Amino acid sequence: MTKSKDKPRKQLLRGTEAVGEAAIRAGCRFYAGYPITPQNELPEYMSRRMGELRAEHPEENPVFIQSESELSAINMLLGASVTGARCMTSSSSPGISLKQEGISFMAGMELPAVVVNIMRGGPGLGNIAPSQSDYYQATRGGGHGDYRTIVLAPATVQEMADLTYEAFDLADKYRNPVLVVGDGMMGQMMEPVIFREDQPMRLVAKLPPKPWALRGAKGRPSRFFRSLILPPHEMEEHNWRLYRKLQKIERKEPRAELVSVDDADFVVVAFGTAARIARSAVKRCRDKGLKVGLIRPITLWPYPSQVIRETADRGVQAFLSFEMNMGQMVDDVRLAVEGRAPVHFFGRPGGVVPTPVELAGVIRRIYNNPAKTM
Amino acid sequence: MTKSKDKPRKQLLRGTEAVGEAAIRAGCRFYAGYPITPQNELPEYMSRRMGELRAEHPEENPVFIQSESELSAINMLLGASVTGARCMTSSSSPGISLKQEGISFMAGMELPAVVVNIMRGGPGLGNIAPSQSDYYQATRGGGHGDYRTIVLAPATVQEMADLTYEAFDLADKYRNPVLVVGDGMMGQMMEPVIFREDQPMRLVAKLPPKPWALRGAKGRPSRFFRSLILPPHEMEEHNWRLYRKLQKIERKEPRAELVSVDDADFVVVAFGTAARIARSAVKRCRDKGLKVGLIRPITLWPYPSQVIRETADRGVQAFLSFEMNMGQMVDDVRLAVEGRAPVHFFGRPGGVVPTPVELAGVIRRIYNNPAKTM
Amino acid sequence: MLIKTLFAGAGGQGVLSMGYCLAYAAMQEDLHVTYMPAYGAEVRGGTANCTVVVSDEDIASPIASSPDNIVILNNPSLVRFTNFGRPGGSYLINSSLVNGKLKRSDVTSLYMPASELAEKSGSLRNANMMLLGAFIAMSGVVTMDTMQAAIADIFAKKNKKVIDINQQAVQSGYDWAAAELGKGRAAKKKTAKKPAPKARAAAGR
Amino acid sequence: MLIKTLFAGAGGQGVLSMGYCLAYAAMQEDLHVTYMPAYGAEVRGGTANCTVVVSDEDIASPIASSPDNIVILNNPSLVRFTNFGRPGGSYLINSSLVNGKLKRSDVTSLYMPASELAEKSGSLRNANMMLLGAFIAMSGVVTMDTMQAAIADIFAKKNKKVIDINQQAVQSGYDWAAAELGKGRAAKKKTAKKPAPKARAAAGR
Amino acid sequence: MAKATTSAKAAPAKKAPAPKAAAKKREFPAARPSTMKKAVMHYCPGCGHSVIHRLVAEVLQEKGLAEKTIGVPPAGCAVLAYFYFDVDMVEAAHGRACATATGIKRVLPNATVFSYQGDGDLAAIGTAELVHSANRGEKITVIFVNNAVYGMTGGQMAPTTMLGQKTTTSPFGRRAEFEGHPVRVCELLSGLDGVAYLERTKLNSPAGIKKTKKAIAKAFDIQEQGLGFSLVEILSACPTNWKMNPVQSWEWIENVMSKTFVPGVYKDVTARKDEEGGEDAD
Amino acid sequence: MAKATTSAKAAPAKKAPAPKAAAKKREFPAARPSTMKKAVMHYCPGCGHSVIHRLVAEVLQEKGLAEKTIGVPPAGCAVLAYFYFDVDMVEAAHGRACATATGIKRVLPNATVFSYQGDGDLAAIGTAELVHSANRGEKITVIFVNNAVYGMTGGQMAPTTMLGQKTTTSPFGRRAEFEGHPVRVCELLSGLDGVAYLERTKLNSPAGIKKTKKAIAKAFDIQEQGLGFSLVEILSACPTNWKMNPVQSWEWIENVMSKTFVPGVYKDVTARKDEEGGEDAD
Amino acid sequence: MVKVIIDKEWCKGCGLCVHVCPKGGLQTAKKLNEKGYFPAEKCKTVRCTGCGMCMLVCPDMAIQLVDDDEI
Amino acid sequence: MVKVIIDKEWCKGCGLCVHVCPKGGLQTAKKLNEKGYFPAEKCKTVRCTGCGMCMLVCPDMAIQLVDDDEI
Ligand SMILES: Cc1ncc(C[n+]2csc(CCOP(=O)(O)OP(=O)(O)O)c2C)c(N)n1
Ligand SMILES: Cc1ncc(C[n+]2csc(CCOP(=O)(O)OP(=O)(O)O)c2C)c(N)n1
Ligand code: SF4
Ligand code: SF4
Ligand code: SF4
Ligand code: SF4
Ligand code: SF4
Ligand code: SF4
Ligand SMILES: [Mg+2]
Ligand SMILES: [Mg+2]
Repeated sequence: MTKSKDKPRKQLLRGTEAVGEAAIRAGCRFYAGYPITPQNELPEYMSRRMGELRAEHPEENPVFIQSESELSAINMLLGASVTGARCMTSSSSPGISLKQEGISFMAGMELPAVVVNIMRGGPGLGNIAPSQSDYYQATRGGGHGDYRTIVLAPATVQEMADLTYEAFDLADKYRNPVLVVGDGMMGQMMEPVIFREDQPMRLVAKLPPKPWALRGAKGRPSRFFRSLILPPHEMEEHNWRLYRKLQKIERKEPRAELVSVDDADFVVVAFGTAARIARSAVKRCRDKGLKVGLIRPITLWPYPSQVIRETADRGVQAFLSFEMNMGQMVDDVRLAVEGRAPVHFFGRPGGVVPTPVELAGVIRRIYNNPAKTM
Repeated sequence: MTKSKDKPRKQLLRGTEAVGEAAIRAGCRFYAGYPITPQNELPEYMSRRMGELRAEHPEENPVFIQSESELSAINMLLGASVTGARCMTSSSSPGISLKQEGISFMAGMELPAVVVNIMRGGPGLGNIAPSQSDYYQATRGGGHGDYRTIVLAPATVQEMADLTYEAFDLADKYRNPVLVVGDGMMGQMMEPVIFREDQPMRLVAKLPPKPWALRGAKGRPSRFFRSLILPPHEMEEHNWRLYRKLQKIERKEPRAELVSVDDADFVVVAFGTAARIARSAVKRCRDKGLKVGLIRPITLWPYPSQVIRETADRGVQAFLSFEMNMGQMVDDVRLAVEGRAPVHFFGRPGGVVPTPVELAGVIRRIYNNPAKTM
Repeated sequence: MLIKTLFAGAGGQGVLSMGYCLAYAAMQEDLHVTYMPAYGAEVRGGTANCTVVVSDEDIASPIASSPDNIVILNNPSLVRFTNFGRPGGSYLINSSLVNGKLKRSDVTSLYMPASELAEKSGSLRNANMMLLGAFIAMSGVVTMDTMQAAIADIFAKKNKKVIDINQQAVQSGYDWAAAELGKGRAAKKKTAKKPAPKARAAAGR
Repeated sequence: MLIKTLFAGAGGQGVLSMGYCLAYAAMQEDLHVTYMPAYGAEVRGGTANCTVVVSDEDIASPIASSPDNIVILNNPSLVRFTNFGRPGGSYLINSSLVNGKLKRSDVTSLYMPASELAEKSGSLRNANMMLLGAFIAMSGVVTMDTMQAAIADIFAKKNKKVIDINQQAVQSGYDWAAAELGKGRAAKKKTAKKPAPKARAAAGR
Repeated sequence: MAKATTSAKAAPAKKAPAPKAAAKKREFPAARPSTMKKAVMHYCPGCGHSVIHRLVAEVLQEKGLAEKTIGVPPAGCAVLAYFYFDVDMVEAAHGRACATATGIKRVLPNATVFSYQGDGDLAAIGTAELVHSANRGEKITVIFVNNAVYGMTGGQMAPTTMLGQKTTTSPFGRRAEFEGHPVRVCELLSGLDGVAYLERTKLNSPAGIKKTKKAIAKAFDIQEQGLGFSLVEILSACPTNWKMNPVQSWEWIENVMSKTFVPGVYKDVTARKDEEGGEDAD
Repeated sequence: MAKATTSAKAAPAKKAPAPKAAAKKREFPAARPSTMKKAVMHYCPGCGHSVIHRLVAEVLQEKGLAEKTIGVPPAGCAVLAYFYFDVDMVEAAHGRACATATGIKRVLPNATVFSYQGDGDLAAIGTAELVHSANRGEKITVIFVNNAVYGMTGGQMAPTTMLGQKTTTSPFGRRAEFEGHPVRVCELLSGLDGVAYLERTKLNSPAGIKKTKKAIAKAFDIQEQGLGFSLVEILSACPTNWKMNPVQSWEWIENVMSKTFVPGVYKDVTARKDEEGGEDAD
Repeated sequence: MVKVIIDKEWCKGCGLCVHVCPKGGLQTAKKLNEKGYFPAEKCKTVRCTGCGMCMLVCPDMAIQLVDDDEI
Repeated sequence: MVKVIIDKEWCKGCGLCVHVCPKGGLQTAKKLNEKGYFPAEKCKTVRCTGCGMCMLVCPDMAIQLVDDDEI
């Protein structure tokens, strides 16, 4: 579709397509996944693009596999990743649950990968409407063991592209799985997208080498990857090593967008689709003279706690965590605020997308009575 | 082994056996599971006991299935539970990750079940030494969607029995999956156990009826169980209904043991195996004149936040969350304390079990400088 | 300026293309735009619809609970969306495929026998593009120039003939509607003040 | 009072039964007790060991980084656990199956040719019970009466003969050790002050 | 008064709606067995699922099994089957219907338990559960709807997609080299000892529909007799994702699908040896 | 100077440790191929895994494949195989070795990729991955060690456990009625088109060991030729969990296991039709 | 005499009944039903034998055979 | 002449070599090795033919054949 030589131009892309195209540009040459609504267009896009690429660049050996299940997909990724290939899988909530064991393995083995979750409503089969109810799973590691994944939460289709492109670099840099989370709205919606000059098509040959990769032991001693480390002291050492890496990520990578926060005495915190609603609601409130601001976490892990804490220290009257679920991120807001101000929650689960008007009403109510948590 | 007619007597039981025997006594007649260390003795015990029971009480139709995988086991449970049978599965960390989708389904469908996780070190295959690194997964719902499971954390083999016995009642009462979490130490260790008179062997015929169960539509209209609810408003309504149930559980079921907390100006929070170490360390500190107390959460969800908050309000100088992981429950302690006092963390991941002496040293260090968080 | 338009019809009627063309054209005018298909993929059915939101500011939500404009291509859609449009908004209806009229008086409505017109003009498959042209005449969300350029862009990979056919269909729909509206209050619209530079008010407000 | 004992040998030598019997007996004396097998199930190997902790208070951990007593049934265990016992603690060693002596002087050690004694007394399989008897003589963690009752209980489902054999083996081990210790400092132990009612100090401290 | 002649035999009408005075007013559609609810199905025009639902419901009615039946619909186009079948039902997670059915049947050995699964559900993500419940000889009946695509999610490649068939995830057609050959489920399972009955039919003609119903009836008989695992694989049209009209779909089943998926009885423990296996004359 | 005669042919000793002056001092054990590390294996006395490791390593050495090989050990007793094989290796999650191997091979089509899996790993939890990688014809080699139990976790019932066999989770013996018959993997896979080579051997005699090595060599040949999926199933002793001594274990393989799991070539796309299938004379 | 009745509101216009009628007795209507499908209808000119094929194949149970004599 | 050498510290005493030797040329030692196994050893009295069976079956590669002539 887009050739790497093209100079930046606007395209009208679906969220899932933006993710797919950004992945291809970032040098992803291995995709394995399994259909599930509302992200089917992503594997569909990849099946086509990998095929086209195979014709254009056979030496890049692009691979698309529709695996027999989500479990199989994530474990195929493990294999692809260990060879050094940039790789991606995608799914939606139930399918992401099935990948938890594999994600834990990859984190334990320090293997990079990009995992896209176009969330749907849950629990169970739930529905396919926009929802943010996998926040806990994404940010706490739904799998077992001490690990975290970087979690990126785009709020526009442009960001779906930008953050996916970046996700591959982050994954490689930290040798850790990176999650990109959206919802049915982010995945299905089309918006204008520009691939910037600093986001060129990257050919595999030009990607930074991965000296740790396994490609056969020619010319060097053989080596291996594992997550089984039986002696507790060795396992502990390994865990602390991972921990220090995670701490580094926590120091370096938290990211948030701040909208009219400087003089705000009330701050809404929201990500992804909810942040779009919130942005509009905040504007409405400002128009009415209410000093309301918005903090939009772009990384859900590492969480931008510091900026929230600093905002709280500046004397904000109250915070409102606004989520399309029953209250999950509110924990992180509370942990950041740590009692400095009341933290309120407003959310709607199940795929109901509140309107800016509705949210503005909630904001106004709390604004007038900030101390009382609901 | 133990007949229901026996009057209470001490038995020396392994943690996993205590769980198994308590389950049988509680009327569990369906077990499906897959081997994984360090909980293999539980399916082994169940295979034997269900067989014995089938001979003694064929009318109870006890079922043991070694399933082809953990995934299959949890979905067999879904089937068994929907018929009204009391049912249990067990596994250890990686296997529990594989069950997350199924647990989410059962929570969404309001189906009771008892799931035992004898945690091991992670991430990945990790090791089989005692570890508490699945705290997040257990308490936040490692699966997708808005749901929670009740999480019970025994600290003695006696409690393994008591809490398992109770888990079945809780599961039925709230129609929600209940997790019992231990670790290799809790699972493998033997201690004296007494089944009390109020924990008799319960025959299926005498269990409270489950009018909602599916057993064929004879004499009533047919009905069905599902978690797919496509219209967002219906899904939202369903979610809020679940939410109200969860709130009720949060009000009614938090449980903790308090050890010399009354006059403490420093409180350690620890559960399970870590709480055993902590109890001993606290005693050491008390012996040396340090006013240290211990709060041992017995339910990890609902978390005993209130008692911690009240303790904080009483003017405790500092809290220490002590865990056999890299710091997970500390979030809940912080959320409970909300800035009222500094919350410290000490943990050892990977299966290293700190000694009471080591922990007492840590306590002393913080005790003398409570404001400085590490 | 914030204009939300819903296109609704049966699968295969080209409803999604209509929305896509509109969104593409709006993008070319450097407006903020979102295009959102209704994805009911977990339930089968013959209906399709999509929503296009055009604005000169950030767009909160690409879905609309009460769209300004609704374009209806068949009878089931008319039934389903009768009460959906915002009071004061407008309906454009393919009268060839609906039974009767819209049972509302608080909205502007225009009935276009698009299927018949299309069939007459050569191919039933052009009905959607004719409706799109009519919609532009009615709403002025984008200019016809932009739309014609957008169509050339969108079908650039196909042959010239495809472009021509579509451009002609859009134009003929536009002309039909301009004439039709001219009979009524089209003139009024043409002089309506534009709320923001580069943005055009929805017709019929 | 807090006494930690490790039993170590090869799989099949009955190491786990020894620990179980001790723990069971301690339970019958209403002491706090934990029994913990080393579970190396993810790695195969011929060795087996278990730890029994007995106390008059809550027991923190059922595993021991430096046990008070160590009972060694074979040579690999001797190699592995030579530096494991706490200084001042005691070792009981099946001298039939080890090469040489313990290379430590800060612990009490008793060498019992248990396999030979057992073989002579009728069956090699009794070696573990004889060592258990000797251990009781040496450590006094529980009384012989309790232990004999415990064995009767534990093997209650088997036939009388099994109980007899095991009880006799424990007794003969006890007698052997009592005699052996009598030669040295056994007398001293007998009069040692008990640290708590119902609890007995570890021998050799 | 008009007498309704349905394709279902008159069944003991225990659960029929209370006889109305308005019996004279014909109620449509009355071709519906009493084991089906009176609901418009969400399936596309000409979809095989609709017919298969009716056939299963007719068999349950005719054999008087409805009141002790528990059905397990999958994630797939048939996920809403509980809106149509008037028997107890429980939704399974995608691919796990056989496990869930196992759980039910083990607790209620006298119940009639069936799972209803698509090819993605059964032959991709559910492979392990299928093979092992078949191997254990679970006394359940599997209605396996093979439509050569993932219907519900929009026509992606299934394990049963034909070589060369273009789908949304095999845009260049399925290639043996990369995607492998279509998976033949009956053939795969036929060697497992726990399997009592396996038949493949094609739902693309009145005769095929009748034959399918017979196969379904036989499968439930096998279950009632406790002989083991039974499965009926039905080649079924998905006009929407095949991008054909229903009549073309029927032809495609005949000319393409049934060449790879040869209809016939693949296992029948009640048959004499010489009757079994191979393609049967249709 | 003593000349070591190993059962491995002299191989291009590219990766052999730098020739030591101490060559005169015999180093034990020298029967070891250069593709194995000099480490004591953790396997129990008489365990089949030990021998199978050596055979695979010998084949890799003899064919000169070691430097382009990536091995995928499972969760199972062989989880630590990377401590023994001197080739690149990556641990798979339990049951997922075929998926992981697929990921590797697709990225590196010229690499030699093998998975090494136990019966629990491959035939229970890994069923779906096995069937589908076989069906896709992934050009990988699976070394399938069938020891009729879950070795690592302590001898629980496996899909391949014999009828009547007592294990820790089938304390009354495996019953066909509840647990089903032993799963025969070669038979199950033989109908899949992507499969190029399937052989079952028994590792309970010098002849069986030689035959096993030949089968392994053949499987790797098939992979190198890009013909499709290859798998060698090896009946292998687990004396510990069978509660037998190694010699008794060998006899049990002969007298019990190999009656259900009949050795032979089950598929060989390079063979002429008449050579293939059935039991071969040993 | 047996007679075919088609409920046009249940019909989804799949055309299978039209396809199978051995007599060519059914056709697709020109007018949409409420759901937006062109339903099947009887040809006025052809004589139905009551063979029941159409009812058997109808996915949506929109066809029924009734015994005319009894009306 | 070919000769068998057994490294008793690598031997785990499985007894398979003893079992397969066609000459009965191997036996289990009476003395434990460091690991606690009774290793295999050569019978002093029997003549080994160098057939290599023992080496072939030894799981732990504790057996090696060497050409005695060249020592
Ligand atoms: C774990 C999980 N993965 C994926 C899905 C999405 N999904 C729903 S149905 C389906 C496949 C449907 O295909 P098939 O089983 O062939 O049934 P059909 O719709 O064709 O009848 C998929 C992939 C899901 N619901 N859950
Ligand atoms: C998801 C998961 N489930 C279970 C286990 C535990 N486990 C490790 S190995 C194994 C089975 C070993 O049996 P097999 O595959 O036959 O190999 P063997 O040890 O017999 O060679 C099991 C169940 C695990 N590691 N991960
Ligand atoms: S998509 Fe296919 S299978 Fe699904 S309802 Fe439509 S025709 Fe039937
Ligand atoms: S348990 Fe069995 S398979 Fe595992 S190492 Fe021991 S003998 Fe081998
Ligand atoms: S009953 Fe037979 S003849 Fe009559 S319309 Fe139906 S198919 Fe045609
Ligand atoms: S078969 Fe049924 S649904 Fe199809 S056209 Fe005929 S009446 Fe309508
Ligand atoms: S080489 Fe042959 S004869 Fe010699 S010891 Fe070994 S098996 Fe026996
Ligand atoms: S075969 Fe090897 S390990 Fe076994 S006894 Fe002989 S030398 Fe020792
Ligand atoms: Mg399908
Ligand atoms: Mg095995």
